[in-house]
Amino acid sequence: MSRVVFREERCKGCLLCTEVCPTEILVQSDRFNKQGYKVVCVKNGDMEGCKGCAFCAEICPDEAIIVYRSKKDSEESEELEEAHV
Amino acid sequence: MSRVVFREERCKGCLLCTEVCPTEILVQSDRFNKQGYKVVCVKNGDMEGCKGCAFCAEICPDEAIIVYRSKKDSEESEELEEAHV
Amino acid sequence: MSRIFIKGNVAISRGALDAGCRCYFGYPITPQNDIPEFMSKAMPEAGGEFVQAESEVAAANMLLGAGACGIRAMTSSSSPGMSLKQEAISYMAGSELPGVIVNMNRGGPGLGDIGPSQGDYFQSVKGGGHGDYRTLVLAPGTVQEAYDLTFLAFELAFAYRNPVLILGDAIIGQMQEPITPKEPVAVDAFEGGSWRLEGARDREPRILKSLYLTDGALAGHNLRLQEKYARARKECRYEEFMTDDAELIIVAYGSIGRIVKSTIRKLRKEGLKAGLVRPITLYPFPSEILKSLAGKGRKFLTIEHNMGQMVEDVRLSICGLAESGFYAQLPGNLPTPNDFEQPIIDALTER
Amino acid sequence: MSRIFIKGNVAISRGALDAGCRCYFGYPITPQNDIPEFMSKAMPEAGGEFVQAESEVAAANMLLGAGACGIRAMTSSSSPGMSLKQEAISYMAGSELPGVIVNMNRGGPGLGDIGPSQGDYFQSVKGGGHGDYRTLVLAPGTVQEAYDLTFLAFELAFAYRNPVLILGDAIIGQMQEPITPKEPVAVDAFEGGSWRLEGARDREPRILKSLYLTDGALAGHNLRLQEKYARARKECRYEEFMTDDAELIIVAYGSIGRIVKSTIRKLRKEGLKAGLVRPITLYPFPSEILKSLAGKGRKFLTIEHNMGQMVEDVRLSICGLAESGFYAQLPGNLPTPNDFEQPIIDALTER
Amino acid sequence: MEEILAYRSPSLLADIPSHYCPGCHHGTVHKLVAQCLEELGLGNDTICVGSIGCSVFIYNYILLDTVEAPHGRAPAVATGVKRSRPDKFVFTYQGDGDLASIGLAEIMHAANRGEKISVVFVNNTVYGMTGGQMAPTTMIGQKTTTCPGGRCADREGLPMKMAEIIAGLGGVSYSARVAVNNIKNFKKAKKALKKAFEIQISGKGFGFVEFLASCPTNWKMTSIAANERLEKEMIPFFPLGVFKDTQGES
Amino acid sequence: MEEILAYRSPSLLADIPSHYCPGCHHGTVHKLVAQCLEELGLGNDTICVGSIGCSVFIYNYILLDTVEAPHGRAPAVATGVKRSRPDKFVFTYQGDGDLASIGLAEIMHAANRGEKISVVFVNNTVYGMTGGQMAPTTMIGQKTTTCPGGRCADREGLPMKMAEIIAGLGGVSYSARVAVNNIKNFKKAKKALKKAFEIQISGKGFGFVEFLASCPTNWKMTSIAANERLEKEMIPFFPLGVFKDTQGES
Amino acid sequence: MGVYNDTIIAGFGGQGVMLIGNLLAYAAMESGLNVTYIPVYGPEMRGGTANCTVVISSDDIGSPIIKNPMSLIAMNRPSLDKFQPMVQDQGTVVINSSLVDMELADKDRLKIYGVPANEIADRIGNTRMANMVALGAYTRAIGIIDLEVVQKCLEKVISSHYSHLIPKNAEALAAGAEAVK
Amino acid sequence: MGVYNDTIIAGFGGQGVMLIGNLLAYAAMESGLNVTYIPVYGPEMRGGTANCTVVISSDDIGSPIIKNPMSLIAMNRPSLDKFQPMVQDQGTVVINSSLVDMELADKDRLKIYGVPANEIADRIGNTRMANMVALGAYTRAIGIIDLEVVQKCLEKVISSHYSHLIPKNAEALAAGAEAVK
Ligand SMILES: Cc1ncc(C[n+]2csc(CCOP(=O)(O)OP(=O)(O)O)c2C)c(N)n1
Ligand SMILES: Cc1ncc(C[n+]2csc(CCOP(=O)(O)OP(=O)(O)O)c2C)c(N)n1
Ligand code: SF4
Ligand code: SF4
Ligand code: SF4
Ligand code: SF4
Ligand code: SF4
Ligand code: SF4
Ligand SMILES: [Mg+2]
Ligand SMILES: [Mg+2]
Repeated sequence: MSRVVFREERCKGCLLCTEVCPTEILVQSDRFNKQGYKVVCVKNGDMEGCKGCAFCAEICPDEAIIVYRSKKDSEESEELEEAHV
Repeated sequence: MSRVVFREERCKGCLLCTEVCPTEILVQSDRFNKQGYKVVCVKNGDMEGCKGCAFCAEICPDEAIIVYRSKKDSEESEELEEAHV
Repeated sequence: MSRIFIKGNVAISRGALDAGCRCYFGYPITPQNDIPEFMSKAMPEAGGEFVQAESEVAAANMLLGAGACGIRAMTSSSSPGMSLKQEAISYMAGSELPGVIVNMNRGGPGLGDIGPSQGDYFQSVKGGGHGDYRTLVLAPGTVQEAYDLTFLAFELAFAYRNPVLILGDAIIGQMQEPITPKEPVAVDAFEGGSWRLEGARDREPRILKSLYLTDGALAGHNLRLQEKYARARKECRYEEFMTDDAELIIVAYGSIGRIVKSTIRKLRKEGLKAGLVRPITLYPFPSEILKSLAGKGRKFLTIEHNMGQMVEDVRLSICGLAESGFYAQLPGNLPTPNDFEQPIIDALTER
Repeated sequence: MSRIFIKGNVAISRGALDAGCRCYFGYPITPQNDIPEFMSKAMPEAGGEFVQAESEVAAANMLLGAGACGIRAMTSSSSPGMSLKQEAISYMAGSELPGVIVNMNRGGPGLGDIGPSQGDYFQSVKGGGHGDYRTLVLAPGTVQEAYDLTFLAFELAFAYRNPVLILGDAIIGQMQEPITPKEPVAVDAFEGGSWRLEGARDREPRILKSLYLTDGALAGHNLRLQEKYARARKECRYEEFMTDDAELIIVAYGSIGRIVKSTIRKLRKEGLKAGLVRPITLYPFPSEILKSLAGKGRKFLTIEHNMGQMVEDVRLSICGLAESGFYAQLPGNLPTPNDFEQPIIDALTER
Repeated sequence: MEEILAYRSPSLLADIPSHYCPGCHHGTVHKLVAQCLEELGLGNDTICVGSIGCSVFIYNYILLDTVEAPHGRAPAVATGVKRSRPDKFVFTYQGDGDLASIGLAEIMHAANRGEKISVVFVNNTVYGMTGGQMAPTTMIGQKTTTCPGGRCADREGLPMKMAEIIAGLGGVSYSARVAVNNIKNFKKAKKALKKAFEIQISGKGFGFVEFLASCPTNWKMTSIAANERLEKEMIPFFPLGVFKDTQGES
Repeated sequence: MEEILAYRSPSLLADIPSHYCPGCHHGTVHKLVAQCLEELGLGNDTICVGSIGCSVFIYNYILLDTVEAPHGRAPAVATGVKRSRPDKFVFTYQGDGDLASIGLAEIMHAANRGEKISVVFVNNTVYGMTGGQMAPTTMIGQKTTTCPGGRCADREGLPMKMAEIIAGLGGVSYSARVAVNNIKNFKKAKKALKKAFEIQISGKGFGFVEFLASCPTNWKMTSIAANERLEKEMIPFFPLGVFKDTQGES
Repeated sequence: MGVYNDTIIAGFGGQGVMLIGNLLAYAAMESGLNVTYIPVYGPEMRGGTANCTVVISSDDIGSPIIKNPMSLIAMNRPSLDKFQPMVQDQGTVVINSSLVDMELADKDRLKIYGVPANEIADRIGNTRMANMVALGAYTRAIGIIDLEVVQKCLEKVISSHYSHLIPKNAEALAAGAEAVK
Repeated sequence: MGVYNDTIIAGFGGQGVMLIGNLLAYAAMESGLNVTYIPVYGPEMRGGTANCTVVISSDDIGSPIIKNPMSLIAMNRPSLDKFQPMVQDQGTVVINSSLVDMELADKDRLKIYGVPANEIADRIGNTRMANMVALGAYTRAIGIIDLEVVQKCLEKVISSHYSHLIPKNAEALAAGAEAVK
């Protein structure tokens, strides 16, 4: 299973990542970080849907997301990648 | 007979008028004016060829030419005019 | 009229509007953006024109054009933008065109910061542009004065056919105070009627220019300009505060002048005899009063929010009669009354 | 080296070339066009770059870019064009970037004329741009000096990481004199190696900027700049001529300084005891020598080809010790030695 | 014998000799400006914005209320003038160094804003007044005092085609390029200039006319050779024509 | 379970929080610049010319030798830099106020001369840093603090299409407009930027990439609404694409 | 002796500290006093911290900028950290205890009023009115301006577009005042 | 006492007055003297009158600009009109009598040398060398510089492109000198 990790102190809660996630698993949390922003999170903490495509990390203006891609997802995400080039 | 009169003190001898005269009667003279320019004149003083078209006066950057058009030339010069518009 | 509570920047904008300004040309820059923002609404509403120019260079030249038409017009900017306006200001002075130019001085040099500073004194007063010319320079110390001096600026600009500068800073521009506005001016439709451009109907064409090439022409022109500047000496304005019995005269202008006043009040309570001369016109500079105070044996301390600029004019004024110390409030640091206590005490007690 | 007979403008160009200048950026303006014209051939031939910039604003900013790379580079202009360079000069000073800027001063204000003038003294010396900064200002009085001071300008620019101005006028630029050129400098390829930009290979990135926003940063920066300017006081240069027994000290710079010399020679023959101090560096200004001469009870007369600018620095220098008269050679009029006879005689004999 | 005056100098032209060099087209363009203003009856209501270049003395020759703009800034000055006096006819007269080099931002933005002014642009491919330095319109290969080896595309870029660039901007109502090197072009030039002026009168917006012009002095040619160069070298690169005419006819 | 790092922040990006507002595209464009420089191996040999705008602190975020240009003058500064060090990679990073308004003459002339530099142009239709005033690229109808009633074509002219204007100039080798509002555009943007950079490396000349960008703060929108506006309003007026590519492929 | 007080009001960008600074200044003006208000603005006109200074006096006001204020409203932790040490001895400090650990308050040196502004505002209807709660508390604590005048001035600082929110804001002011009784 | 002379050389734009001014200056330099040369240039760098000033001295030269010169070369009428009154008493004036009515010369006050420079030049081959004729005359009249040095310096002021014209120009110089004998 691929997964994302948020560097919460960096997140500004812009939610741009939520828009590019092909499986729409990213949503706003209730948590404020030290800067006072409401950070993003994975819906219900359920990482199941993550494809490891890293679109969220790429689009994030604040380098707040780390994406670990599982071996299994690697192929599929390459396809996704292709689709966008 | 149409005719041209030069305001010699204004002429700078650029000879641009000589280029636009349809009957090519304008040439450089041997005379210098007070400013030190060799002024233009009518070839051999022969005004015969002048159509009174006033092209010379129009093109002259220094307003150095006065053109008197004879009644007789009026029609023809209108044609010339047309040809250039 | 009843009091209103407004920012210095807005006071200048309203002052201009009420003084009959009908064209504003500007380019955004902190800390004076309230002015173009106000004017972008106010000018069209008043039947005038607001143009956001492509640059400060363009804005100043638009002002030149409006001045040539005898229209009350204004531009405003802050330090880096002012540097870009210098060529046009020199042309306006050389062509004897009226116009009001506001500089909300920020910290420099270069990009510096956006905080208050008085680092543009030399540029404003000695002329940052080329050639021998002068702009009249008005330096408000309160929001009310910012409003009032804007009125005055338009009057002087037309009376002397010369650009007039309003030199504030980020403090004057950003602070809010209650002010009492005046009755708006109904500008005479014939203002500038004897020289402004409007098409040469039934008269000789008018030429507004600064080029003087024939033998002696530029010399004569410069002499005439100097005579005008000499005439303008009578517009000199300043505030005196507790100078009567003062042993030490502080000279400070604008926001610093006003802050120093707090310090003086405090020190007076402790029995220290300091007084203040706050130049309101920086050009013409109030040399006379300083000279006469110097003649009475007072000591001087100039305080500026820069590294030492007006102090030269102070020294030139009191030359030979007294020395003038200088205290620099460093640009980049915000000034408070406390900052000036020790320097004033030192100046009072030394020797 | 053997003598060559060249124009002042060409002397500056050759001086720059021989001093290792390898980038020139300029925009045409009379009376300094010989400089870009010379450079348009000389730079490419020397393996350098010549760019005719789209404007003086652009030229000055190209200079800023070259300075940031630690390259010896120059721009030149005349009065109106100088006004346009002020923002960039303030940025260069604020960012501590070297560069040489030539101003062949012409008559102003505005378009003025194209004859000689010293109307840009204030702009050059007090800083026409915004904020508290200084440029070093060198004022040649002969063609040889124009050449030599251009060498010096590059040295100082790099020694102090600061823009250096060469302030001439239409006389210095247009006159031809024999000069002896020097051995061309082989510029150290590592000049500026400790700060210039060249890609952050194996080190921390370098940032050349003038923005200082954090608390106290701009204040500290301004203090450092002032310390640098204080250090630069030792670069002060001037020429003394027959001051030993002089009753009257004339202070005059550049072409006027040299012309006054003729007048003094003539008056000396008639037994009149006048002497000359000709500042060669206008900033730092030679205050010390003036002060010491004032201490010896000499009278002073400042002569400038403007309406009175350097005279302020003279008065500040000798403050309290002597008064300094002023004679204005009006901009627009060509100065000749005869013009100065009467003013000098008057100054010598009055009182 | 009956005869009529076949050509009359426009009365807006001062009857004094000009400082222009022999054969310089500035004189001819002045004449056209004066003619068009006169024919449109604008002389009494015109404000001329002069510029810095050989035409700096325009106010000595064309009898109009005139303000002198700093080098390159005529469009900004004209903006200030027109905004102050929208009831007046306002035009600028600018050279190629003035308009296309130092004043490029000002002309582009005045055009883009659609300022209701007319611009007379005299492109002679050099800085005339200052002695023949390279201009943005200098032709490839042309030698000037600051490109002594001839302008080179690689080093200095291509000559800028201002009439086309201006035509591409939003606020522009009319943009044309004309010449006065022969009678045919002269007559067309007059038509174009009048059109540009009429567009301002009708409140339409920005009108721009680029005149290809000769500078015999700095081209180091006789006036006649200069005229020929204009025809043979300039026109092929800088085509004559109307590049924008929002009134439809072109 | 085996896993790999699917995304790595470019090492040229400093690992510190930025001052940009939430959702501001400057951050995304910075990332692309850092990525492309890194992938082309240019980090060690690059000189960045910053400008004045919200991106003024670029040197805090992208770890490069950097010089700060006065507002609008980055192309002139970059000209000075590149002429001094033709062996270095030089790019400017400029906003729309900076590049299209005050600095229009400088960008046009650097482009026309064909300076061998790359230009990263961030068009967010407002003056971000100074609080949202009108820019030359502000859309018709868009309200800003200096066009409170919305930009009006008649008064303020049409938004300027810089990628097209630049493409029309002689010295330009590459000009494109891109966006980073979704992944598809993001990937294309990266390709275009890399192309522009490669053109400099190959010594070809001037490369220009216009990024349509959002400024949620001054648009007074959420980041997501801003992204939508970009797609729905900006792209139709400012079409994405390559407007010039002298290397043929586009 | 006349009336004099100066205050720094500080918090996050979005907490509305400028608004209450302005409101306080209007109230002082309406009360016939002299007043200056000055914001401190960063180049980032977005996010980060914000603060303003209000000086109220029956005399002319010299400086609008104060290094050691007589009072402080600290809406968040960084504001307290930065400004509490600057407040004059025996000065008045209103702290938004919803966001700030009251342990940090310098109770020995200063008159401290901890007010759970966010909670109180939330209770009234909207956390965003925490600023009004704090100002209400401050007004009562300082005691030189009537709460009613402050409430009356709401209409000057709240744009007509949002005038329907005035009653709620007035309520928040009152609740704040109540909280320090 | 050392050598000193100053001269204004004036004429129409095309008459080459700058060239002979330059040539004279070079010759002075070659003769081991100090020298300054300064043109007066108009904004019209085209047509109109032109003049330059050359100062030659064995001492340092103070001013390159002279109001009352010791000598004058007047190549045309306007130049004589303008500068003759400024020449010092007993000064030397070379007048191009081809273009100037010699009646105008102030023979009482000045040493006048009328030289039909155009005619002489024409005779040698080209009217355009009238300037050289005048300079030749001047050199002889003043007598502080050898004609040969002037001739030798022709190569410094005539571009290599036109070097074939040097002998003719030297001839013109000599003819001018001859004319004042
Ligand atoms: C700020 C400034 N820079 C430079 C100049 C010098 N200057 C005067 S005219 C001119 C260029 C003229 O060329 P152009 O505009 O093509 O007009 P032309 O003389 O060719 O008709 C220049 C550079 C100036 N007067 N002001
Ligand atoms: C000469 C000068 N004029 C004005 C300013 C003020 N200023 C700073 S940034 C800016 C505009 C920024 O807008 P833009 O270039 O679009 O960049 P953004 O912030 O939108 O990214 C202005 C006008 C300045 N610093 N210098
Ligand atoms: S894009 Fe980045 S900053 Fe924005 S919500 Fe997602 S993780 Fe946070
Ligand atoms: S890596 Fe892809 S699938 Fe996983 S959270 Fe990010 S965008 Fe969604
Ligand atoms: S009027 Fe016509 S025909 Fe007569 S001279 Fe002039 S151009 Fe020739
Ligand atoms: S065009 Fe005019 S100036 Fe030229 S030669 Fe003919 S008459 Fe003379
Ligand atoms: S220099 Fe050229 S443009 Fe200027 S007047 Fe002479 S010919 Fe005309
Ligand atoms: S103001 Fe706009 S451009 Fe600037 S950081 Fe915020 S969102 Fe970005
Ligand atoms: Mg030209
Ligand atoms: Mg922007």
